[in-house]
Amino acid sequence: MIELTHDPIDPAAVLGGVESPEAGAVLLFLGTTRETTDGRRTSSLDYECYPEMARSELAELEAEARARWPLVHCAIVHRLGHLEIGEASVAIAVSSAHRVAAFEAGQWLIDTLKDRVPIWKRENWSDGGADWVHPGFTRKAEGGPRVDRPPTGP
Amino acid sequence: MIELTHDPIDPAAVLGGVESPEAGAVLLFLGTTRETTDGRRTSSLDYECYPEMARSELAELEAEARARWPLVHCAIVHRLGHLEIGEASVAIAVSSAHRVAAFEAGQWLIDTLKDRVPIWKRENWSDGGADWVHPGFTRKAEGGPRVDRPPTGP
Amino acid sequence: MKVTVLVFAMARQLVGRDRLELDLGDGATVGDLRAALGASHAALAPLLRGSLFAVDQAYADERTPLVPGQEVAMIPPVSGG
Amino acid sequence: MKVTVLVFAMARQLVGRDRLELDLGDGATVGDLRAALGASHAALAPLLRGSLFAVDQAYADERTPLVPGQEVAMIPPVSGG
Repeated sequence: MIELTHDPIDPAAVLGGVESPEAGAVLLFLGTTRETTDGRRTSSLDYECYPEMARSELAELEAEARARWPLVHCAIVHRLGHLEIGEASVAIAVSSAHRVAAFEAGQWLIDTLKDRVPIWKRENWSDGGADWVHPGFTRKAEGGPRVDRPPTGP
Repeated sequence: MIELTHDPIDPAAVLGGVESPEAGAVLLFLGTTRETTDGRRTSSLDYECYPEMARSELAELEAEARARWPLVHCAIVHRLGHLEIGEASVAIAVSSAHRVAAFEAGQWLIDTLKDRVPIWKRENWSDGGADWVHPGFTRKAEGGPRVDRPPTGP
Repeated sequence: MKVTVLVFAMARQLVGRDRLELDLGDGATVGDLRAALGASHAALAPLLRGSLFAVDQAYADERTPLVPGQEVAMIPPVSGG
Repeated sequence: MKVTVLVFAMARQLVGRDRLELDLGDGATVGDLRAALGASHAALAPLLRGSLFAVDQAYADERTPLVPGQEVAMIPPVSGG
Protein backbone atom coordinates (compact mmCIF):
# COMPACT_ATOMS: atom_id res chain seq x y z
CA MET A 1 0.00 0.00 0.00
CA ILE A 2 1.41 3.33 -1.14
CA GLU A 3 0.20 6.74 -0.05
CA LEU A 4 1.32 10.33 -0.54
CA THR A 5 -0.62 12.61 1.76
CA HIS A 6 -0.80 16.19 2.96
CA ASP A 7 -2.55 15.04 6.14
CA PRO A 8 -0.78 13.99 9.35
CA ILE A 9 0.25 10.32 9.32
CA ASP A 10 -1.71 8.15 11.76
CA PRO A 11 0.78 5.46 12.87
CA ALA A 12 -1.97 3.30 14.38
CA ALA A 13 -3.80 3.22 11.05
CA VAL A 14 -0.61 2.30 9.18
CA LEU A 15 0.07 -0.48 11.69
CA GLY A 16 -3.50 -1.71 11.48
CA GLY A 17 -3.12 -2.01 7.73
CA VAL A 18 -0.34 -4.59 8.00
CA GLU A 19 -1.63 -6.74 10.84
CA SER A 20 -2.54 -10.31 9.93
CA PRO A 21 -3.02 -13.71 11.60
CA GLU A 22 -0.25 -14.95 9.26
CA ALA A 23 2.24 -12.45 10.68
CA GLY A 24 4.51 -13.17 13.61
CA ALA A 25 6.34 -9.87 13.25
CA VAL A 26 5.22 -6.35 12.53
CA LEU A 27 7.72 -3.55 12.06
CA LEU A 28 6.88 0.14 11.90
CA PHE A 29 9.45 2.80 11.10
CA LEU A 30 8.61 6.48 11.48
CA GLY A 31 10.85 9.23 10.21
CA THR A 32 10.11 12.26 12.37
CA THR A 33 11.18 15.87 12.06
CA ARG A 34 14.01 16.69 14.45
CA GLU A 35 14.44 19.99 16.22
CA THR A 36 18.20 20.14 15.66
CA THR A 37 20.22 19.33 12.55
CA ASP A 38 24.01 19.69 12.78
CA GLY A 39 23.53 21.98 15.77
CA ARG A 40 21.14 24.37 14.02
CA ARG A 41 17.52 24.60 15.11
CA THR A 42 14.76 23.78 12.69
CA SER A 43 11.36 25.36 13.22
CA SER A 44 9.48 23.37 10.58
CA LEU A 45 9.89 21.50 7.28
CA ASP A 46 8.23 21.45 3.89
CA TYR A 47 8.20 18.43 1.62
CA GLU A 48 7.49 18.45 -2.09
CA CYS A 49 7.67 15.70 -4.69
CA TYR A 50 7.35 14.85 -8.35
CA PRO A 51 3.97 13.23 -7.75
CA GLU A 52 3.54 10.76 -10.61
CA MET A 53 7.11 9.49 -10.36
CA ALA A 54 7.19 9.43 -6.55
CA ARG A 55 4.12 7.25 -6.63
CA SER A 56 5.54 4.86 -9.23
CA GLU A 57 8.92 4.67 -7.46
CA LEU A 58 7.21 3.88 -4.14
CA ALA A 59 5.15 1.17 -5.83
CA GLU A 60 8.35 -0.21 -7.32
CA LEU A 61 9.96 -0.25 -3.85
CA GLU A 62 7.04 -2.23 -2.47
CA ALA A 63 7.24 -4.68 -5.39
CA GLU A 64 10.99 -5.13 -4.98
CA ALA A 65 10.68 -5.64 -1.22
CA ARG A 66 7.97 -8.26 -1.75
CA ALA A 67 10.20 -10.03 -4.29
CA ARG A 68 13.16 -10.06 -1.88
CA TRP A 69 11.40 -10.94 1.38
CA PRO A 70 8.29 -13.01 2.18
CA LEU A 71 6.15 -10.13 3.39
CA VAL A 72 2.52 -10.51 4.37
CA HIS A 73 1.75 -6.80 4.02
CA CYS A 74 3.74 -3.67 3.20
CA ALA A 75 2.70 -0.04 3.61
CA ILE A 76 4.64 3.11 2.73
CA VAL A 77 3.14 6.50 3.53
CA HIS A 78 4.97 9.76 2.84
CA ARG A 79 3.78 13.14 4.07
CA LEU A 80 3.94 16.22 1.86
CA GLY A 81 3.57 19.94 2.53
CA HIS A 82 4.25 21.71 5.81
CA LEU A 83 5.34 19.74 8.89
CA GLU A 84 5.88 20.90 12.44
CA ILE A 85 8.69 19.50 14.63
CA GLY A 86 7.98 16.00 15.93
CA GLU A 87 5.57 15.10 13.12
CA ALA A 88 6.19 11.99 11.04
CA SER A 89 7.32 12.61 7.47
CA VAL A 90 7.32 8.93 6.52
CA ALA A 91 5.87 5.69 7.86
CA ILE A 92 6.96 2.27 6.65
CA ALA A 93 5.23 -0.81 8.01
CA VAL A 94 5.81 -4.43 7.07
CA SER A 95 4.57 -7.72 8.44
CA SER A 96 6.05 -11.17 7.95
CA ALA A 97 5.92 -14.63 9.48
CA HIS A 98 9.39 -14.20 11.00
CA ARG A 99 11.10 -11.11 12.31
CA VAL A 100 14.32 -11.10 10.29
CA ALA A 101 12.41 -10.43 7.06
CA ALA A 102 10.52 -7.56 8.68
CA PHE A 103 13.70 -5.88 9.97
CA GLU A 104 15.63 -6.37 6.73
CA ALA A 105 12.77 -5.23 4.50
CA GLY A 106 11.99 -2.22 6.71
CA GLN A 107 15.57 -1.03 6.68
CA TRP A 108 15.98 -1.63 2.94
CA LEU A 109 12.75 0.25 2.22
CA ILE A 110 13.71 3.39 4.12
CA ASP A 111 17.30 3.31 2.82
CA THR A 112 16.15 2.90 -0.78
CA LEU A 113 13.35 5.45 -0.44
CA LYS A 114 15.87 8.04 0.72
CA ASP A 115 18.14 7.17 -2.17
CA ARG A 116 15.70 6.96 -5.02
CA VAL A 117 12.23 8.47 -4.57
CA PRO A 118 11.84 12.03 -5.95
CA ILE A 119 10.80 13.79 -2.74
CA TRP A 120 12.62 16.80 -1.31
CA LYS A 121 12.54 18.56 2.02
CA ARG A 122 13.14 22.17 2.91
CA GLU A 123 14.41 23.01 6.38
CA ASN A 124 12.91 26.22 7.73
CA TRP A 125 15.44 27.45 10.31
CA SER A 126 14.51 28.97 13.64
CA ASP A 127 16.97 31.81 13.04
CA GLY A 128 15.38 32.62 9.68
CA GLY A 129 15.97 31.38 6.19
CA ALA A 130 15.20 28.06 4.62
CA ASP A 131 17.21 25.54 2.63
CA TRP A 132 16.18 22.81 0.27
CA VAL A 133 18.11 19.70 1.23
CA HIS A 134 20.08 18.07 -1.57
CA PRO A 135 22.50 15.56 -0.05
CA GLY A 136 26.06 16.18 -1.25
CA PHE A 137 25.17 19.79 -1.87
CA THR A 138 25.09 22.78 0.46
CA ARG A 139 23.75 26.27 0.05
CA LYS A 140 25.11 29.37 1.69
CA ALA A 141 22.87 30.94 4.31
CA GLU A 142 22.60 33.97 2.02
CA GLY A 143 22.99 34.05 -1.72
CA GLY A 144 23.33 31.41 -4.35
CA PRO A 145 24.07 27.72 -4.24
CA ARG A 146 27.53 26.27 -3.92
CA VAL A 147 28.95 22.80 -3.97
CA ASP A 148 30.97 21.36 -1.10
CA ARG A 149 34.15 21.56 -3.16
CA PRO A 150 34.85 24.30 -5.70
CA PRO A 151 33.75 23.30 -9.18
CA THR A 152 36.68 21.87 -11.09
CA GLY A 153 35.18 21.46 -14.54
CA PRO A 154 32.14 22.01 -16.70
CA MET B 1 10.56 1.84 30.14
CA ILE B 2 9.84 -1.77 31.08
CA GLU B 3 6.42 -3.31 31.48
CA LEU B 4 5.03 -6.79 32.05
CA THR B 5 1.28 -6.78 31.62
CA HIS B 6 -1.70 -9.09 31.44
CA ASP B 7 -3.61 -6.46 29.45
CA PRO B 8 -3.57 -6.14 25.66
CA ILE B 9 -0.65 -4.06 24.39
CA ASP B 10 -1.64 -0.71 22.92
CA PRO B 11 0.94 -0.04 20.18
CA ALA B 12 -0.06 3.61 19.88
CA ALA B 13 0.65 4.15 23.58
CA VAL B 14 4.04 2.42 23.31
CA LEU B 15 4.92 4.57 20.29
CA GLY B 16 3.73 7.71 22.05
CA GLY B 17 6.07 6.91 24.91
CA VAL B 18 9.17 7.12 22.72
CA GLU B 19 8.35 10.14 20.56
CA SER B 20 10.55 13.18 21.05
CA PRO B 21 11.56 16.36 19.21
CA GLU B 22 15.15 15.05 19.48
CA ALA B 23 14.28 11.90 17.54
CA GLY B 24 14.53 11.60 13.78
CA ALA B 25 13.69 7.91 13.81
CA VAL B 26 11.18 5.85 15.74
CA LEU B 27 11.09 2.08 15.41
CA LEU B 28 8.33 -0.17 16.74
CA PHE B 29 8.54 -3.94 16.63
CA LEU B 30 5.52 -6.07 17.51
CA GLY B 31 5.71 -9.81 17.99
CA THR B 32 2.25 -11.14 17.19
CA THR B 33 0.73 -14.57 17.64
CA ARG B 34 0.64 -16.48 14.36
CA GLU B 35 -2.11 -18.84 13.35
CA THR B 36 0.25 -21.46 11.90
CA THR B 37 3.53 -22.78 13.29
CA ASP B 38 5.34 -25.40 11.23
CA GLY B 39 2.08 -26.18 9.44
CA ARG B 40 0.09 -26.79 12.64
CA ARG B 41 -2.70 -24.44 13.63
CA THR B 42 -2.52 -22.59 16.91
CA SER B 43 -5.77 -21.50 18.54
CA SER B 44 -4.24 -19.37 21.30
CA LEU B 45 -1.14 -18.93 23.44
CA ASP B 46 -0.32 -18.52 27.10
CA TYR B 47 2.75 -16.73 28.39
CA GLU B 48 4.25 -17.06 31.85
CA CYS B 49 7.42 -15.67 33.35
CA TYR B 50 9.67 -15.58 36.39
CA PRO B 51 8.44 -12.11 37.29
CA GLU B 52 11.23 -10.59 39.38
CA MET B 53 13.96 -11.87 37.09
CA ALA B 54 12.09 -11.09 33.85
CA ARG B 55 11.74 -7.51 35.03
CA SER B 56 15.41 -7.20 35.99
CA GLU B 57 16.59 -8.83 32.74
CA LEU B 58 14.40 -6.47 30.70
CA ALA B 59 15.78 -3.48 32.61
CA GLU B 60 19.28 -4.81 31.92
CA LEU B 61 18.45 -5.07 28.19
CA GLU B 62 17.32 -1.46 28.15
CA ALA B 63 20.48 -0.37 29.96
CA GLU B 64 22.72 -2.34 27.59
CA ALA B 65 20.94 -0.97 24.52
CA ARG B 66 21.31 2.59 25.81
CA ALA B 67 25.01 1.97 26.41
CA ARG B 68 25.52 0.61 22.89
CA TRP B 69 23.37 3.06 20.90
CA PRO B 70 22.50 6.74 21.39
CA LEU B 71 18.81 6.19 22.08
CA VAL B 72 16.45 8.98 23.04
CA HIS B 73 13.84 6.62 24.50
CA CYS B 74 13.41 2.86 24.81
CA ALA B 75 10.30 0.90 25.75
CA ILE B 76 9.86 -2.85 26.14
CA VAL B 77 6.43 -4.25 26.95
CA HIS B 78 5.76 -7.99 27.26
CA ARG B 79 2.31 -9.47 27.54
CA LEU B 80 1.57 -12.35 29.93
CA GLY B 81 -1.35 -14.75 30.32
CA HIS B 82 -3.75 -15.81 27.62
CA LEU B 83 -3.46 -14.39 24.07
CA GLU B 84 -5.70 -14.87 21.09
CA ILE B 85 -4.31 -15.14 17.55
CA GLY B 86 -3.18 -11.82 16.11
CA GLU B 87 -2.56 -10.22 19.48
CA ALA B 88 0.84 -8.73 20.26
CA SER B 89 2.94 -10.63 22.77
CA VAL B 90 5.76 -8.10 22.81
CA ALA B 91 6.30 -4.50 21.77
CA ILE B 92 9.71 -2.89 21.50
CA ALA B 93 9.98 0.79 20.63
CA VAL B 94 13.10 2.92 20.36
CA SER B 95 13.77 6.43 19.18
CA SER B 96 17.07 7.96 18.11
CA ALA B 97 18.40 10.95 16.20
CA HIS B 98 19.35 8.74 13.22
CA ARG B 99 17.71 5.62 11.90
CA VAL B 100 20.61 3.16 11.93
CA ALA B 101 20.73 3.21 15.74
CA ALA B 102 16.98 2.60 15.94
CA PHE B 103 17.10 -0.40 13.60
CA GLU B 104 20.18 -1.93 15.21
CA ALA B 105 18.94 -1.42 18.77
CA GLY B 106 15.45 -2.73 17.94
CA GLN B 107 16.78 -5.89 16.37
CA TRP B 108 19.31 -6.46 19.14
CA LEU B 109 16.63 -5.96 21.82
CA ILE B 110 14.22 -8.52 20.38
CA ASP B 111 17.01 -11.02 19.59
CA THR B 112 18.44 -10.72 23.10
CA LEU B 113 15.04 -10.75 24.79
CA LYS B 114 14.24 -14.04 23.05
CA ASP B 115 17.59 -15.44 24.12
CA ARG B 116 17.79 -14.33 27.71
CA VAL B 117 14.60 -13.15 29.41
CA PRO B 118 12.80 -15.84 31.49
CA ILE B 119 9.45 -15.83 29.72
CA TRP B 120 7.84 -18.92 28.22
CA LYS B 121 4.96 -19.49 25.86
CA ARG B 122 2.57 -22.40 25.55
CA GLU B 123 1.00 -23.11 22.18
CA ASN B 124 -2.59 -24.25 22.48
CA TRP B 125 -3.23 -26.25 19.29
CA SER B 126 -6.47 -26.10 17.32
CA ASP B 127 -6.52 -29.91 17.15
CA GLY B 128 -6.24 -30.17 20.91
CA GLY B 129 -3.32 -30.37 23.26
CA ALA B 130 -0.86 -27.73 24.29
CA ASP B 131 2.92 -27.52 24.38
CA TRP B 132 5.27 -25.33 26.32
CA VAL B 133 7.86 -24.04 23.87
CA HIS B 134 11.48 -24.66 24.85
CA PRO B 135 13.70 -24.03 21.83
CA GLY B 136 15.94 -26.99 21.13
CA PHE B 137 13.44 -29.26 22.85
CA THR B 138 10.28 -30.91 21.56
CA ARG B 139 7.48 -32.71 23.31
CA LYS B 140 5.39 -35.50 21.88
CA ALA B 141 1.74 -34.68 21.20
CA GLU B 142 0.83 -37.24 23.84
CA GLY B 143 2.90 -38.35 26.78
CA GLY B 144 6.11 -37.15 28.22
CA PRO B 145 8.87 -34.92 26.98
CA ARG B 146 11.56 -35.98 24.59
CA VAL B 147 14.60 -34.32 23.17
CA ASP B 148 15.18 -33.91 19.44
CA ARG B 149 17.95 -36.52 19.61
CA PRO B 150 17.91 -39.49 21.96
CA PRO B 151 19.71 -38.70 25.18
CA THR B 152 23.25 -39.97 24.95
CA GLY B 153 24.45 -39.45 28.46
CA PRO B 154 23.65 -38.15 31.93
CA MET C 1 12.69 20.28 -31.17
CA LYS C 2 11.04 21.70 -28.08
CA VAL C 3 11.07 19.84 -24.77
CA THR C 4 9.73 20.75 -21.34
CA VAL C 5 11.89 20.38 -18.24
CA LEU C 6 10.16 20.05 -14.87
CA VAL C 7 12.23 21.48 -12.03
CA PHE C 8 11.84 20.90 -8.29
CA ALA C 9 13.06 22.06 -4.90
CA MET C 10 16.22 24.23 -5.06
CA ALA C 11 16.19 24.09 -8.87
CA ARG C 12 12.66 25.48 -8.95
CA GLN C 13 13.66 28.16 -6.47
CA LEU C 14 16.75 29.13 -8.52
CA VAL C 15 14.85 29.60 -11.76
CA GLY C 16 11.68 30.93 -10.14
CA ARG C 17 9.45 28.60 -12.17
CA ASP C 18 8.44 24.96 -12.07
CA ARG C 19 9.03 24.22 -15.75
CA LEU C 20 11.35 25.43 -18.50
CA GLU C 21 11.11 25.15 -22.26
CA LEU C 22 14.24 24.23 -24.19
CA ASP C 23 14.86 24.04 -27.92
CA LEU C 24 17.20 21.15 -28.77
CA GLY C 25 18.53 19.74 -32.02
CA ASP C 26 16.85 16.74 -33.57
CA GLY C 27 18.05 13.46 -32.07
CA ALA C 28 18.99 15.15 -28.78
CA THR C 29 19.58 12.94 -25.76
CA VAL C 30 19.34 13.51 -22.02
CA GLY C 31 23.07 14.36 -22.09
CA ASP C 32 22.41 17.08 -24.67
CA LEU C 33 19.57 18.43 -22.55
CA ARG C 34 21.83 18.55 -19.49
CA ALA C 35 24.41 20.61 -21.43
CA ALA C 36 21.79 22.94 -22.88
CA LEU C 37 20.19 23.50 -19.49
CA GLY C 38 23.52 24.43 -17.90
CA ALA C 39 24.25 26.83 -20.74
CA SER C 40 20.86 28.54 -20.74
CA HIS C 41 20.46 28.65 -16.94
CA ALA C 42 23.90 29.11 -15.42
CA ALA C 43 22.48 29.29 -11.89
CA LEU C 44 21.54 25.61 -12.22
CA ALA C 45 25.00 24.46 -13.23
CA PRO C 46 26.35 23.38 -9.80
CA LEU C 47 23.14 21.57 -8.88
CA LEU C 48 22.93 19.98 -12.33
CA ARG C 49 26.14 18.08 -11.77
CA GLY C 50 24.59 16.00 -8.99
CA SER C 51 21.19 15.70 -10.65
CA LEU C 52 19.59 12.88 -12.59
CA PHE C 53 16.91 13.16 -15.25
CA ALA C 54 13.66 11.25 -15.56
CA VAL C 55 11.85 10.55 -18.81
CA ASP C 56 8.35 9.11 -18.65
CA GLN C 57 8.57 9.14 -14.82
CA ALA C 58 11.59 6.81 -14.76
CA TYR C 59 15.28 7.55 -14.30
CA ALA C 60 17.00 7.90 -17.67
CA ASP C 61 20.67 7.77 -18.57
CA GLU C 62 22.63 10.29 -20.60
CA ARG C 63 22.08 8.42 -23.88
CA THR C 64 18.30 8.24 -23.54
CA PRO C 65 16.88 9.86 -26.72
CA LEU C 66 14.25 12.56 -26.47
CA VAL C 67 11.34 13.21 -28.81
CA PRO C 68 9.68 16.51 -29.70
CA GLY C 69 7.33 17.68 -26.96
CA GLN C 70 8.93 15.34 -24.41
CA GLU C 71 8.49 16.17 -20.74
CA VAL C 72 11.71 15.59 -18.82
CA ALA C 73 12.22 16.04 -15.07
CA MET C 74 15.42 17.28 -13.51
CA ILE C 75 15.87 15.32 -10.27
CA PRO C 76 18.36 16.96 -7.90
CA PRO C 77 19.62 14.80 -5.00
CA VAL C 78 16.51 13.59 -3.19
CA SER C 79 15.84 14.11 0.53
CA GLY C 80 12.62 12.29 1.29
CA GLY C 81 12.15 10.08 4.31
CA MET D 1 21.00 -27.69 53.70
CA LYS D 2 17.57 -27.07 52.28
CA VAL D 3 17.08 -25.04 49.13
CA THR D 4 13.95 -24.15 47.16
CA VAL D 5 13.85 -24.62 43.40
CA LEU D 6 11.33 -22.58 41.42
CA VAL D 7 10.14 -24.38 38.29
CA PHE D 8 8.38 -22.91 35.26
CA ALA D 9 6.61 -23.86 32.05
CA MET D 10 7.13 -27.51 31.02
CA ALA D 11 9.16 -28.18 34.17
CA ARG D 12 6.29 -26.97 36.33
CA GLN D 13 3.88 -29.09 34.31
CA LEU D 14 6.09 -32.19 34.64
CA VAL D 15 6.37 -32.01 38.41
CA GLY D 16 2.86 -30.64 38.97
CA ARG D 17 4.10 -27.92 41.30
CA ASP D 18 5.78 -24.52 40.99
CA ARG D 19 8.47 -25.12 43.59
CA LEU D 20 10.46 -28.05 44.92
CA GLU D 21 12.44 -28.46 48.13
CA LEU D 22 15.83 -30.18 47.94
CA ASP D 23 18.22 -31.18 50.67
CA LEU D 24 21.82 -30.70 49.58
CA GLY D 25 25.15 -31.16 51.33
CA ASP D 26 26.91 -28.17 52.84
CA GLY D 27 28.89 -26.19 50.29
CA ALA D 28 26.70 -27.39 47.44
CA THR D 29 26.89 -25.51 44.15
CA VAL D 30 24.47 -25.01 41.29
CA GLY D 31 26.10 -28.01 39.61
CA ASP D 32 25.33 -30.15 42.66
CA LEU D 33 21.74 -28.91 42.63
CA ARG D 34 21.42 -29.81 38.94
CA ALA D 35 22.59 -33.36 39.66
CA ALA D 36 20.34 -33.75 42.71
CA LEU D 37 17.31 -32.45 40.82
CA GLY D 38 17.82 -34.93 37.96
CA ALA D 39 18.19 -37.78 40.46
CA SER D 40 15.13 -36.89 42.55
CA HIS D 41 12.87 -35.92 39.61
CA ALA D 42 13.81 -38.16 36.68
CA ALA D 43 11.05 -36.65 34.52
CA LEU D 44 12.99 -33.38 34.51
CA ALA D 45 16.24 -34.94 33.32
CA PRO D 46 15.93 -34.28 29.56
CA LEU D 47 14.76 -30.69 30.08
CA LEU D 48 17.44 -30.10 32.72
CA ARG D 49 20.20 -30.62 30.19
CA GLY D 50 19.19 -27.51 28.26
CA SER D 51 18.28 -25.47 31.33
CA LEU D 52 20.14 -22.76 33.18
CA PHE D 53 19.79 -21.80 36.83
CA ALA D 54 19.29 -18.41 38.38
CA VAL D 55 20.37 -17.40 41.87
CA ASP D 56 19.17 -14.07 43.23
CA GLN D 57 17.31 -13.44 39.94
CA ALA D 58 20.50 -13.62 37.88
CA TYR D 59 21.93 -16.40 35.74
CA ALA D 60 24.42 -18.45 37.71
CA ASP D 61 27.10 -20.85 36.54
CA GLU D 62 27.69 -24.41 37.75
CA ARG D 63 30.22 -23.32 40.36
CA THR D 64 28.00 -20.73 41.99
CA PRO D 65 27.77 -21.66 45.70
CA LEU D 66 24.40 -21.97 47.41
CA VAL D 67 23.51 -21.08 50.97
CA PRO D 68 20.92 -22.66 53.27
CA GLY D 69 17.42 -21.49 52.41
CA GLN D 70 18.50 -20.23 49.01
CA GLU D 71 15.85 -19.82 46.36
CA VAL D 72 17.09 -21.06 42.99
CA ALA D 73 15.16 -20.94 39.70
CA MET D 74 15.43 -23.59 37.01
CA ILE D 75 15.27 -21.73 33.67
CA PRO D 76 14.45 -24.06 30.78
CA PRO D 77 15.06 -22.64 27.27
CA VAL D 78 13.09 -19.41 27.11
CA SER D 79 10.47 -18.59 24.48
CA GLY D 80 9.35 -15.04 25.12
CA GLY D 81 8.96 -12.46 22.39
